[in-house]
Amino acid sequence: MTNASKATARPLLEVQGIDVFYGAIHAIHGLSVIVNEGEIVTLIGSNGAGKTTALGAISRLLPIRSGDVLLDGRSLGSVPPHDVVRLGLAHVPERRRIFADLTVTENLEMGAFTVRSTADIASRMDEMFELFPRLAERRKQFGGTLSGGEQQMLAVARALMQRPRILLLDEPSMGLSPLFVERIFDIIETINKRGVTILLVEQNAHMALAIASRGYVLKNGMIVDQGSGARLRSDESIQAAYLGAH
Amino acid sequence: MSFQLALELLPPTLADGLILGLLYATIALGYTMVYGVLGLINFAHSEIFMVGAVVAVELLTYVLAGSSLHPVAQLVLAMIVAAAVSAALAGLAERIAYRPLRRSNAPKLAPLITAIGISLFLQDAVRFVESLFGQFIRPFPSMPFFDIPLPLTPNDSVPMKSLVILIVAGAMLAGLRYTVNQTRLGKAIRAVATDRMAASLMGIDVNRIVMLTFLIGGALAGVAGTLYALQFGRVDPFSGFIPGLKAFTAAVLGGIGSIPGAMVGGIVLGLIEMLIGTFVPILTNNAIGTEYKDIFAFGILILILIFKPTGLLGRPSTEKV
Amino acid sequence: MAPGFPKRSVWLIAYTLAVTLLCVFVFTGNGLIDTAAFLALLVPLFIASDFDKCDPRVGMPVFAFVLLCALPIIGMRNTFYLDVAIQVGIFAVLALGLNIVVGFAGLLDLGFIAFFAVGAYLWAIVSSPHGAALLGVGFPLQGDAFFVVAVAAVFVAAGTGALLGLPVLRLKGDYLAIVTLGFGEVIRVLANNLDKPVNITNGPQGIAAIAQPLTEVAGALATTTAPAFKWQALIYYAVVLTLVLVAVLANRRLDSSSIGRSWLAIREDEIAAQAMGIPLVRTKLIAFATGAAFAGTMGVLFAAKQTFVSPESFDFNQSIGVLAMIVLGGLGSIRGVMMGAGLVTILNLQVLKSLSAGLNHLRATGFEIFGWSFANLPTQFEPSKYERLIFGLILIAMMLYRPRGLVPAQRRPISAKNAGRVS
Amino acid sequence: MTGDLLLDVASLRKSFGGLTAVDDVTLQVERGSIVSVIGPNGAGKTTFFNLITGIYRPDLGTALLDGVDLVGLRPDQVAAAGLARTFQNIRLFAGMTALENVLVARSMHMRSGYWGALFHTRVYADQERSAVADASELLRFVGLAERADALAGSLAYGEQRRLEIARALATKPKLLLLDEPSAGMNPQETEDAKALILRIRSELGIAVVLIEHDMRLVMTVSDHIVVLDYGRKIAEGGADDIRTHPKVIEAYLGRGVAARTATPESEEAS
Amino acid sequence: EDKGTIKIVTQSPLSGQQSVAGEGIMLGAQLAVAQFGKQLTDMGFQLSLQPEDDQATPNVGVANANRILNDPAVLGVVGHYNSGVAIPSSEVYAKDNLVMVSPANTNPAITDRETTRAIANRICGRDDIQGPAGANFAMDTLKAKKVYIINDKSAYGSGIAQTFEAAARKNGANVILSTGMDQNETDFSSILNRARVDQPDLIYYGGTYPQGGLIIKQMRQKGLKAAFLGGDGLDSGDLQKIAGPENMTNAYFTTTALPLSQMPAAAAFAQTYKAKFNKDPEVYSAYGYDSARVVIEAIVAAAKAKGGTMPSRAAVAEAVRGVKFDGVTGAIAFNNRGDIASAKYVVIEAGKSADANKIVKIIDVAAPGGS
Ligand SMILES: Nc1ncnc2c1ncn2[C@@H]1O[C@H](COP(=O)(O)OP(=O)(O)OP(=O)(O)O)[C@@H](O)[C@H]1O
Ligand SMILES: Nc1ncnc2c1ncn2[C@@H]1O[C@H](COP(=O)(O)OP(=O)(O)OP(=O)(O)O)[C@@H](O)[C@H]1O
Ligand SMILES: CC(C)C[C@H](N)C(=O)O
Ligand SMILES: [Mg+2]
Ligand SMILES: [Mg+2]
Repeated sequence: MTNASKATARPLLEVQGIDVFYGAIHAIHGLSVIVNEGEIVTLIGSNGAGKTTALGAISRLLPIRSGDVLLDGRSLGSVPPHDVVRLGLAHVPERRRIFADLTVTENLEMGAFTVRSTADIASRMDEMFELFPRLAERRKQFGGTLSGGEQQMLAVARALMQRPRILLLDEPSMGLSPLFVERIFDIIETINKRGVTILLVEQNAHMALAIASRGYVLKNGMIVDQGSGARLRSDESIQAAYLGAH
Repeated sequence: MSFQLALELLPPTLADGLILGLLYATIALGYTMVYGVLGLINFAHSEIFMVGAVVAVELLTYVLAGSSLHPVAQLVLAMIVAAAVSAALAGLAERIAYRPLRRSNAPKLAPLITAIGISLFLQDAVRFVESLFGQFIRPFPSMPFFDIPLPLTPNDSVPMKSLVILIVAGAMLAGLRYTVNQTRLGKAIRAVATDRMAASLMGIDVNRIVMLTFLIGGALAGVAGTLYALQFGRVDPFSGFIPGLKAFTAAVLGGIGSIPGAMVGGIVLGLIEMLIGTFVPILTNNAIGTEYKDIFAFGILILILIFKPTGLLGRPSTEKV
Repeated sequence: MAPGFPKRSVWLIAYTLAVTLLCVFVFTGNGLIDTAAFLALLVPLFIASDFDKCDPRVGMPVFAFVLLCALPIIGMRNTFYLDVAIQVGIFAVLALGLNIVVGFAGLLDLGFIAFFAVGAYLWAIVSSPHGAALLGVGFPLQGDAFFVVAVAAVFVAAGTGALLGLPVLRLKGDYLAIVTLGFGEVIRVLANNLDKPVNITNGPQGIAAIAQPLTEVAGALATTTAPAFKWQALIYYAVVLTLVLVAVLANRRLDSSSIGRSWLAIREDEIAAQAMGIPLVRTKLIAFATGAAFAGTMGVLFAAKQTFVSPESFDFNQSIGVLAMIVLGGLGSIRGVMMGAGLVTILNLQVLKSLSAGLNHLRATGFEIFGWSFANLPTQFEPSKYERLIFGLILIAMMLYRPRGLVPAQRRPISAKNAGRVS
Repeated sequence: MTGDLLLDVASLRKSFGGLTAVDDVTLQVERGSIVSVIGPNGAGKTTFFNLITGIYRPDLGTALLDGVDLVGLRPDQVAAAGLARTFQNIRLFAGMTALENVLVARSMHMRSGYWGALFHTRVYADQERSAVADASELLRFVGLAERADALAGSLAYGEQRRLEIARALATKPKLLLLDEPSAGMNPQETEDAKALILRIRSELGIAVVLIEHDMRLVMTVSDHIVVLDYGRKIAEGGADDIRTHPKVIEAYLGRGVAARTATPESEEAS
Repeated sequence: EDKGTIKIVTQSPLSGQQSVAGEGIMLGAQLAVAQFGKQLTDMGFQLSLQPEDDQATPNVGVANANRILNDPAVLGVVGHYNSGVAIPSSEVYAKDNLVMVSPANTNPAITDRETTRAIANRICGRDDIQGPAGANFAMDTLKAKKVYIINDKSAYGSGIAQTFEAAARKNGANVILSTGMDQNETDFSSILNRARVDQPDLIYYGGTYPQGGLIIKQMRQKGLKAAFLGGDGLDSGDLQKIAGPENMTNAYFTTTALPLSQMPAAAAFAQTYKAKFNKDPEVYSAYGYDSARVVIEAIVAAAKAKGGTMPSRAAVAEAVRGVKFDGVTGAIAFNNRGDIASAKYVVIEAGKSADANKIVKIIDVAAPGGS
């Protein structure tokens, strides 16, 4: 199921030895990650390993103490957070962060904030409603009153509205029904096939490793292992630690 | 009270109440927009309003007085400059006193203190500058055009200025409503208001939007200041306080953060104040005088909030458990 | 805590003694030198009260020495400093009361001074000739009834707080703020207007000739160098000191108790707090009433000390002033809140005044700097006219410099050992 | 179902505007049992919790906990009646330490709160000490002993989930409602969560109602499973009934999951 | 030789809306110190004037008073502007017999309280005469029957309005409305709309000129032709500026101060004032000037009585009651309660500008109750 073969070797995102702190707490130690154009790369690790922190640092939500993040060879160090989107990087954050006081439609419009053509926005929105029919049913509802899973769909859809080149996903399957978990992984693969590079953080490590070309294993803010999805999936110690007893 | 008396008093009272309410509404918008975006009560807004009023009066008195421009043109010119100055000041306040606090993750109330600091500073700074040129209590120059009576009822009239205020304030409010509901800017403002971090993830420059919010609110305050001076005839460095307080009250009454709410709240408050000020002494045969109008106004406010805890037009929070 | 006495302690003690002696011998009456000396005496208070950095075995005695010895001695030489200390004390207790409401429970109260007014008018009415005319036989109460009324004020103010709180505490955040603001204004306007039809508050004229407690004692102690009014001030100082102590104790104990945690929980997340079994309105009401009780008691003291109350003393700016103290000091931090109260009060009463008096002096004497004489200062630059402008700038600067307050609040980890054991 | 009825919910209904989020749902929980509520996203599961915990008021229906009518009670009264819960979107007191979070939930059981604290009575001090001891014990129970003094907001997502459970347990409930406790946990951690849920029943004797999308967890711990779709109950029964129930597969599980969770593990649940 | 420092303090609002008047008092006092201080410096004392800002707020005034009280060099206070501030502050001065000479406080309570009997003095008139004087004028000269009374809810404004109302009712006036209107309000339309129906003959205002001017302006703009009358709070050159000259018809006020232009000694005063401060004197500048002079004269007398050494505060307070001179504002001498022995009460018809003010009537009345 891997599409590693499809990936060109050109690195789209390069994380070069970054350190991230929360006050005095050293949450990420010299993290280096490379995501090549067209790849799906996954970060796995237990609770508190630093996955969310890593994504936050990449999309410039969190300050980096040292090290650098390159997008397409260009350092993001001096790019203000809101301009990262314009460079083609979208981030579906932990806890979804949807706009509670805006309707589903408005939330999606916000996702396409950088787009000016209304026709373009409309067509993208139709596309999203197709991918997430549940959202279509809830168009006029305020984001804040959606069910947990509906919010999760909205968060993903909103990021996709940006038509990013690279998408950072923080636990996109969280709170989704089993049927929809499968669906969301299908969606991830689909958009990846359409050329979107993906950096995926998932607790559902089984499925994440199944669709990923490569994976990194994070522990206490450090990378302790990396390799192809298939290799990691079959690694016994990883199975024991992250994939459950069997 | 005779029915006849009430009939005679009602039209001018409503007219004056409406004008007062529109002024409150225009100021209240500045509070509500900043509140909506930052959750911050910008207590310095009343002084920003005051500066606008002072600037307009100065211009009309010393610069435009001799010109051959039509009084309305003079007023509009003064208003534009006042709006610009007030907007600049509001922007400056945001840049100097609020933004640094946001960055350092200060508690929600911290900007309240810098706001008070700005208020005190502006009051005395304006007093200083004004007293360099004479007294700091500034009367609105006499412009007979604005006093031309317009018939309201067969035996009652309102001055021209009431019409002018109605039109200008009404237009400002309508324009703002359009901007916030229909434009990209408006959408960005609403996004920033709900979740700053998420807005930034959408590619919205949060600081820029916040700044724009202050600029718009400041400009409205400048306009309101000009109209206020026109209506009541006097400004001084301390005349921002009361209207500011009232406008803030109006914003809450309407539902803080809600733009139509600020408008409705302002108008309701203006009407309540005027009606109570006029009719309560009559109804109680002077036992309760006009001085009680604030008690009634706040009493009504409290009642409304008890039954409608998020103000007249404020939506209940959409947070889902 | 440090095991031995660190070297800093020696310095602290030496400094305290030196400044005290200097104050006692150098004090001239008024002016910049005295202000500086007085401020220098406050430094040990600041250091000694920080038990994290300063060994309490040294800190406590130094603290007690300054409050119980040095300040009273200096205060008797110049009662203004006693008066400053009393004012600081009054505002410190007010701030501690508001701290419970805003700092602990997170309820923004913009009309806090109303409860202060309730206490002040309570004492004013029962102990003045004006009140006697209103209440009839048995009034006015003698000055010594002060202590009884002060205790009664705790309940009267708490009751007022509860009465207001009951309908409005369901309101969220800033809606509550505006309602309390309105309530504060209502109380002030009532005080200003209740001179007719029945004259209760004497309206804008205010109530004068309010009785003071323990006047016989002050009278008996009077000598030519220390006239009765100085002893009276000392009595107030003692009363205030006691009340501050009580207030601090109450704040600390409540903060670290289950009710304190409930307040914090409500502040953090009302829904979750409720789901964990915390009754929302009742818990908020307790905060509101407790804060009000603090203010009410201080109101009684304020009225007695001023011997005059009028509505102007209780306007919105006063409420904002107390709020400024607690935010400036550090919301929720007891030590910070008290420092905020001290800082704002001393700044306003003394530092700014001394500054403008100093500048004025320079002007009067024609002091020259770089060949430019202060005598040329135009009247627009009259320094005493710009105290509030400078105060405004100081507020901004301090907040920018210390956004979380002078002494930011810190959650202290509770360990099984020190649980339930707060002094 | 036999035995001792703890929670008895009948014909519960709630609409939001035109949408009926919970439609005539009936549910019974026996003392000492673990019941799961599953269903597609937006089926009304969380709303169901909100209805019986006093967050929303049902339009119709009754809910009795041990004979106490829960309808119309405030959330704190519901908690006092012995019903505790966690939230799908974690709602911790972020600025308080983990230990304090748990202690807050103990307030309800502390007498002599206000005056005791003010006058520092012996009873109060003893209570406070035992509360801290209990709370620490609960933190140990969920595996957060080391994080006792960390601010709740600084914990990682999975840790926060466990802290929420500890906090809910501190109210000494008869019945615990868990809304997706394993969301954000990897399979290994989910195993731990499963063990935790079982220990809540076996060691603390507390019955549990579980909302969960992780079928492996649901199928292995539940005595009884209720399935909602569009607010209505479409199926209920034991794990095996549900796994094979065509409507459930259609609306919720999908064929893949149904197949994957078909391993005979359900014995573990007992 | 140096016999020590003597300070005279002025307490008046130096910030806030009333700071114009407050500054006038302070500058007047400064001029007096400059002109008459020589007597003291010649005796070997250092003399200085210490201006204090009471912010027109009782709390601030009292706090200042406490500070001043503890500066032994301070022997006298010139102040305040607002009766509401002077009353509580003088309670503090009385604790240590520090004398207060008020340039402007007309409220009866200033000198009527037992507690401050020894130290409170004023060189202006009293509202229990000024109010009735206004009422008499309104009834007799203006022939007003239907009357509106508004006060600004300050100690001063409500006090004078009360005395006016009582006297007016006694004279048979029909008081249709008597109401307060907070001093910060700028919108009088709720009252004036009603006046358009009631058509009173007179609107009386107990308050100060910033609002008084506005009432006149808003009255005339609403087409109300009724007479307007107020007390000394309206006595300011800015009244006309705020009301607008075109609106200044049928407007009067009573005051206890002759217009400067009418005072013989005032021309020279105004000239030196202007030369020194580069601005025209305010109405109360001359009163600040004379008040400070009272204090200086009293200190001189007390010092002389003590053989040229530093006098005690009590002695200065006592000496004030013996001071007599012809000041800019008229003959200065006190009765045993601290009231000026004989005050002038002047009714003025306000003109299009302050210079066009016309004196309608001058009444000389001895303060009641004193001797
Ligand atoms: N705001 C914060 N303040 C302090 N520490 C934090 C903060 N947020 C996270 N941490 C700490 O940083 C570390 C990494 O947390 P992070 O949220 O990145 O983990 P994660 O891998 O995403 O875990 P999960 O799977 O539970 O989401 C954890 O130890 C956490 O306690
Ligand atoms: N306050 C509300 N206002 C309007 N609609 C609401 C509100 N609360 C819930 N809903 C709607 O009711 C339906 C049920 O929501 P609920 O949160 O109970 O779903 P759920 O079964 O918990 O789903 P999930 O598994 O995704 O968490 C959803 O469609 C949701 O959008
Ligand atoms: C000038 C006036 C406003 C002062 C007034 N006579 C008073 O006693 O307060
Ligand atoms: Mg995470
Ligand atoms: Mg749910």
